[in-house]
Amino acid sequence: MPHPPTQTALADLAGLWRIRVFEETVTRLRVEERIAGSVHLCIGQEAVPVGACAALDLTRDAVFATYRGHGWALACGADPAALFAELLGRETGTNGGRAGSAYLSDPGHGFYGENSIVGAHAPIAVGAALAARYDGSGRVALAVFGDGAMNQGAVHEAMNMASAFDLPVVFLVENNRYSELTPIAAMVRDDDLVSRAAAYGMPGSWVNGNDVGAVRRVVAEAVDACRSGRGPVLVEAHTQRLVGHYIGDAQTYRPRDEVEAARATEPIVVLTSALRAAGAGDAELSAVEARARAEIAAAAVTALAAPPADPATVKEHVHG
Amino acid sequence: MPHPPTQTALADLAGLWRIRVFEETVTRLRVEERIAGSVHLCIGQEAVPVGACAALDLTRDAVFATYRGHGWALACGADPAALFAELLGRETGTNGGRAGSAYLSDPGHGFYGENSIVGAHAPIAVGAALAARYDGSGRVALAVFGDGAMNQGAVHEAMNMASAFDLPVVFLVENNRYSELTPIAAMVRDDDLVSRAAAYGMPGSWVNGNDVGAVRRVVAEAVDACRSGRGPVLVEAHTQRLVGHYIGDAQTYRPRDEVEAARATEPIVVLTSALRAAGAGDAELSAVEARARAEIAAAAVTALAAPPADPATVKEHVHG
Amino acid sequence: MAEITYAQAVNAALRRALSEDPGTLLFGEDVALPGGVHGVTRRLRREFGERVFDTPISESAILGGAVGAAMMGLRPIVEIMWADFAFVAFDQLINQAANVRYVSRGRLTAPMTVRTQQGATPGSCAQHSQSVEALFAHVPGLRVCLPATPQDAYDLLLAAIGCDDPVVVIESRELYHSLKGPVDQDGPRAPIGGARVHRAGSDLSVVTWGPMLHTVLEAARVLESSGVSVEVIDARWIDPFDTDTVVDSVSRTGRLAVVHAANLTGGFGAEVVARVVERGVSLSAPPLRIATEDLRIPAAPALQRAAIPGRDTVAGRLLSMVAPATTA
Amino acid sequence: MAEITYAQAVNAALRRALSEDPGTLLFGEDVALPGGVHGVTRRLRREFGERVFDTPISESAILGGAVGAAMMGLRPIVEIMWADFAFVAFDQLINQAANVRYVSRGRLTAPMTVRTQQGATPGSCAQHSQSVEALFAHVPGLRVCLPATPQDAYDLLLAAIGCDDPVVVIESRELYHSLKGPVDQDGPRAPIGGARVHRAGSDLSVVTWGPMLHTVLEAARVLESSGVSVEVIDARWIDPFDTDTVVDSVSRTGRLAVVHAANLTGGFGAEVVARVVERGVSLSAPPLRIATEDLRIPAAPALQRAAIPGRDTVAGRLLSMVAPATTA
Ligand SMILES: Cc1ncc(C[n+]2csc(CCOP(=O)(O)OP(=O)(O)O)c2C)c(N)n1
Ligand SMILES: Cc1ncc(C[n+]2csc(CCOP(=O)(O)OP(=O)(O)O)c2C)c(N)n1
Ligand SMILES: [Mg+2]
Ligand SMILES: [Mg+2]
Repeated sequence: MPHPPTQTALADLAGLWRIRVFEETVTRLRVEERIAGSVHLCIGQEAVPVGACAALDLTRDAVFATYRGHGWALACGADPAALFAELLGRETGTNGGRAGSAYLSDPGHGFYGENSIVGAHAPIAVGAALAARYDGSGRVALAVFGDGAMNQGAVHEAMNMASAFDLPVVFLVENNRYSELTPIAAMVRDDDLVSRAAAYGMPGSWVNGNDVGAVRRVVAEAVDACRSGRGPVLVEAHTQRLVGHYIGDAQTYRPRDEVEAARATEPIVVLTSALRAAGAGDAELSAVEARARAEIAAAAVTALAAPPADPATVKEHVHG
Repeated sequence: MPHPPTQTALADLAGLWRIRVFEETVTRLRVEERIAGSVHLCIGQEAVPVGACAALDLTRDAVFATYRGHGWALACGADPAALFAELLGRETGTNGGRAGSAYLSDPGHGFYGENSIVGAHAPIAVGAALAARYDGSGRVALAVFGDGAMNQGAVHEAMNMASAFDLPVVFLVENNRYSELTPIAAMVRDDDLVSRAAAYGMPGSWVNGNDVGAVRRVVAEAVDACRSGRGPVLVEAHTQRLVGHYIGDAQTYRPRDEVEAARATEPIVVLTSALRAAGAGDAELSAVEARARAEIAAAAVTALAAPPADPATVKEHVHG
Repeated sequence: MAEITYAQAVNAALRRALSEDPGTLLFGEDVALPGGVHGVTRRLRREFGERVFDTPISESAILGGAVGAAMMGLRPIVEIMWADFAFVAFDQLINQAANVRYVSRGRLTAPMTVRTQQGATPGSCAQHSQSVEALFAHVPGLRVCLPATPQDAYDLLLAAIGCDDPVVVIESRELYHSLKGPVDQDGPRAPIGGARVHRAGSDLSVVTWGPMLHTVLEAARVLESSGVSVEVIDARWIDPFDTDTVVDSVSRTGRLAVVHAANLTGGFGAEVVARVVERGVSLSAPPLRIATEDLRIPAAPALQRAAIPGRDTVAGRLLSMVAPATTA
Repeated sequence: MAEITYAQAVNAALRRALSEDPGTLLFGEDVALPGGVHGVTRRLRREFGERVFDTPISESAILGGAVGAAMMGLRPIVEIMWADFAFVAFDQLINQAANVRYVSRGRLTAPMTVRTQQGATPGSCAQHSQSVEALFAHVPGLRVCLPATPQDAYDLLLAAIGCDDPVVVIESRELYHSLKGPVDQDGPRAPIGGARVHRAGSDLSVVTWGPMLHTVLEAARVLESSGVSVEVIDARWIDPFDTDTVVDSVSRTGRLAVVHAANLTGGFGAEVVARVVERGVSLSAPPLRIATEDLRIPAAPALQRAAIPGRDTVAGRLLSMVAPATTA
C-alpha cells in the first residue's frame, strides 16, 4: 500500500481532522456572525498542508500561503486558539486582530503568513530563499498558491528568478480546478500546470493532493533538491474544495454532482480507508477524530473568552 | 539558396539599408546634440522588422514595439522625415515631439507605437487582437520585444490570455542576448526562450534573425496561424546589436571580439553575399545603398528645417 | 420610479451601455458566467454573449487588453475586483492608458472604463480595505469618480463609458446591497464631472465622496439638532473636480471640512483644501480634514471603527469647528 | 573635504552600508557587474562579491525578493531603475512591504531600502519622466525621501538603510553627474526625517524637495535682487514630513509657496498647504503651489520647458505673491 507506516499515518489523520474540524467550527462562527467578513476554507484540501509541512523543518523553513491558509497555519503548528482569536478579532489573535482570516501569520512556527493578493507571496518566498544564501540557515521557502495564481505575473517572475539563481523555493500549486468561481480549464490552454516548470528549466512533479503520504513524499523530494543546492521545484497537487470559494458561495458554477463525487476521494476518506485496510480499528480511528474535536472545541472556547482587539492600540506598529 | 527571388531580396536589402542609414544618421544627430536624451538603436537587428513587416498586412494589422523601434516604424512605412522630426522634437514629428525616440507611434501605418516600459505592450497587443474578434477586421497584432522582456510579468499574462482565448497575436522576441548591460544567459536557466511557448500550449518557432527571408517566412506562417483562428504564436529571432544598448554605451560588459565576429553574419552582409551569389552585380547593390542614403539624407534635411514643437500646445490633448 | 440597489443600478447602466453600443465589451475576473463576485454583472453574459467574458487572474492582461482594444476603437469596460488589486498592474493605467491620447496628439485614444470597488468592511484585511482614489487622481489623463447613491452609480458609470478617455469608476462594496434608491434610467447620458449639493447649509461646508457621504449626512443631521447648519457636497468626480461648487459654498459658509475614508496624508482632501485656500476664500476657521488615520487597515471590526471616522467622530469634529465661533 | 558628485555620494553611502553591515544586500537590474546604467553602483560588486548582484527585468521579483529577505532579517537595498517602473510592481510596496510590521504587530519587519530616481531630462519620454513622490507618500508604512545635494544623497540613503521599515529613496537623475559638493563621510548615521533650511528669509517661505531645490534657490537669488527675502526649505523627507519647521517659518514670513516637479493635482504640495493652513497660521497672502502642469511629460525639450516650472516661472510667481503686499 502507498501509505507510510501506521504511526505516521495516524498522525497524518489527526492533522487532517484538526484542520477539518477547525474549518467546520469557523463556518459555524461565521454563520453566527461572530466572525466578520470573507472567509476561505480549505475543507477537502487538508492533505496538502499536512503532507507538505511534515516534509519541512519548521524551525528554519518558511511557509508563505494564500487567504485559504488556516490549514497551513495549523499544519505549521500555530495554536488553534490564537487562530480562532484572530478570526474573531481578539487581542489574543496571532496578529491581535489586525490580519483577520485572510492575512494572518505566525512566524514563530515558520508560518510567514497568508497573502490576499493572488500570487504576491511567490516573490516574497523567493526573497526568503535568497536570504538563506547569506544567513547560513539552510532555509527552504515554500510558497503555496492556487491554480489561478499561475496566470499572475508575479508568480512568473518569481519562478524565473528562483530558477536563474538556483534558490531553495518549493512552488506548490494547490490545483483545485477553480479560481474563485471560474474553472482553470477555461483560463489556460493546457491545464497540466506542472508542465510550466520546463519554461524555467525547473523540475516539476505532479502529486495526488488527496493522498497525504504522497504529498509528503513529493514535497520531501523537492525540499531535498532545494536543500542540496539544486534550486527550485514546482509541485502541482491535484485536489478539490468540498465547499465554496468563500463561506456563503452558492457554487452555482459547479456541476451539481462534482462535490458529491469528490467525497469518495477526499483526503480523510482516503486515509481512513487505507488505515482500515492496514488494520486500524474503528475505535482507534474514532479516537483520532474525537481528540481533534476536543482540542479544537477547547480552542474555540478559549478564543471566544478573549477580549476584543484594543482600539487604543490601533495606531501602534505602523512604523518601528 | 535560402533566399526569395532577387526582386524581393533587393527590396529587402533596400529596407535594411534604409534602417541602417537612418540609425547612423540618428547617431550623428545625437552626438551633435541636436537630438536629446537616451536613444536605442537597432543597428544589426534590421532583418527582424524588415522581414516581419513584409509578412503583415499593415492596412489592418497592428504592430507594437519597444523603445528600440525606429526600424519597426520605418519597416511599417512611417515617413523617415517625420521620424527624424520626432527625435528632434519638431512640430512635424510623428507625435509632434511629445513622444521622442523611445515612445513614438504612427497608427496610419499600422505602427501603434513604441513602448518604454519593458513588456507593457504585450498585453496591449492582446487587446488589439481581442478587438479583432468583434470588429471584423481580420487584424493580427504583432508584439515585438527583447529577450529580457520574457522575464516580465505582463508578458507572461499576455501570452497566457492570448493562448487561452486563441487570439491572433504574434509574440516576436528579438533575442540579442543582452538586456541592457546584462546577458540574458545569466538571468534564465534556459536561454532557449522559444521553449517557453509550450507553457502556454502555444506553438513556437525559432528563426535566424539575421536572415530577412527566413524571418519573413516564419512570421508569415505565424500570421497565417493567427489569421486562420488558431491563436497566438511565439517566434524567437536570434540577432545582435552591433552597437551599444543606447548611444554612448561603452559596452564594457561585452567580450571585445563579440561585435567584430558578428559583423560577418549581420543582416546586410548576409543578404548582400546571397544576392551576389545569386548573380547581383556591384553596381546594382551599391545603387540600393545609395538610394537609401539619398532618401534618408533628404529626410533629415526636411526634418531639420521643421519648426520646433510649439510650447503653446503643451496642454493640448491631455483629455478629449 | 422603482427603488433598486446600488449594485442593480450598476448592472442596469452596464446593460444600457451594452445595448446601445455594440462596440462595448465587458470583461474581468468572474464577471461573465458567475455574474461577478458581488453579483453586480449578473445576467449580462446571457444577454450579450461573447461581448461579456471572464478572464484569467491577470490584471496586467485585463487592463492592457482594455488599452489595446480601446486604441482599436472599441469601448471596453473592465473590472478590477478590488481597487487594492490595481497595484499589481498600475503601470497599465499610469504609463499606458493615461498616455495614449497625449503622446499621440489625439491620433489614438483609450476610451476605456475601469470599474472597481473599495472600502473597509468588517473583517476585510489590509489588502482588501484601502481607499485609494488619491493615487488615481494624481495621474493626469485619467478621470476618476466615486458614486455614492444608486442614481449616481447609474449615471456616473454611463458618463464614464461615454467618455473618450480612460475613466476609473470606484464603486462602494459596502453600498452594493445595502443601499436602495429610486433610479431614473431613461434620462440622457450625462457628461462627466460635477459635484452635487446633497444638503444646503449656512454654517459649514463639508466636501466628501463615496460611501462617506452617508456618514457625513448623518453627522449633519446630528449637528442640525445642535443648531448647526451643514452644507454637504458630494464631489462625485475627483477628476475633473468641481472646484467652483466648493468655492461657492465655502464663500458663503466661511468654513471648509473635507471628509474621506482614505488615509489622511496625501489624500485628496489635501487637494480640496489647497484649491480653496489658493483662491483666497476668506475663512472663519482653519479648514479641517477628517480622514482615516495614517495606518494600514486592520481587519477586526473594533479596530476598524477606531481607525475610520464614523458618524460621531465626524459630528464631533465638525462641531468643534463651529463651536468657537458660535460661542464667541 | 573632497568634492564629489551626487552619484559618487550615493556610491559612497552604499559602500559604507555594505562594509558596516554584512546583512546588507544590493540588487537590481544592471547594478552589479555593469555598475548601474548611471554608473552609481560602480565597483561595489568587485568589493562585496555576491552580496551585490544583477537581476532579471522583473520588478515584482526584485521588490518581493527584498520584502522576503528583509522579513528574514537581512537588510536589502534594491534599485528600481526609474521611479516610473515601480508601477509594474507597486503591489509589492503598497500591499506587501508597507503591511509587514503593522499586520504582524511588529513580529515581522521589512527593513528594506528602495533606491530609485526620477525627473524629466531633455528627450526623456512620458514613461521615463514622472515625479511620483506623492504616490509613495500616500502609503502609510512607507518612508520617502528625496535628496537634493551630494551630502544629503549620502546622509539620507544611510538613514534609509538604517531604518527598520521600508524606505523609498528617490534620487535625481539630472543631479547624478551634474552636481558636485563636499561630502562628510565620517559622521554618525543620521536618523530619518528633518527638513533643512537652505536659505533664511523674511518675506516668504518656500518649501520644495528634490532637484527643484536648485531652481528655487536660483529664483530666490533673483528675488533678492528685487529686495524680496525668501526662506527656502528643503523638505528632504516627505514621510516623515517635518511640519514644524515649515509652520515655524511660515509663522514668521506669513507666506507659503510650495514648488515641486510633480504634477500639480494631488501632488504632495497640497498636503503641505493643508498642514500649514490647518494649524491656523495667519497668512498675508493665499498659499501658492508651483508645479508641473497636469499633463503627461512630453519628450521635446521645448515642450518640457513649457510644462515644468523653471527659474523664471518660479521667480515670477513668487514675486507676484509678495508684490501686492510690498506695493501696498
Ligand atoms: C491580484 C488579485 N487578483 C484577484 C484577486 C481576487 N481573488 C481572490 S482569490 C481568487 C481566485 C484564486 O484562485 P486560485 O489561485 O486557484 O486559488 P484558490 O482560491 O482556488 O485556492 C481571486 C481571483 C486577488 N485577491 N488578487
Ligand atoms: C519595466 C521596466 N524595467 C526596466 C526598464 C529599463 N530597461 C530598458 S531597456 C531594458 C533592457 C531590455 O532588454 P531586452 O528586453 O532584451 O531588449 P533589448 O533592449 O535588448 O532590445 C531595461 C531593463 C524598463 N524600461 N521597464
Ligand atoms: Mg483554485
Ligand atoms: Mg535584448
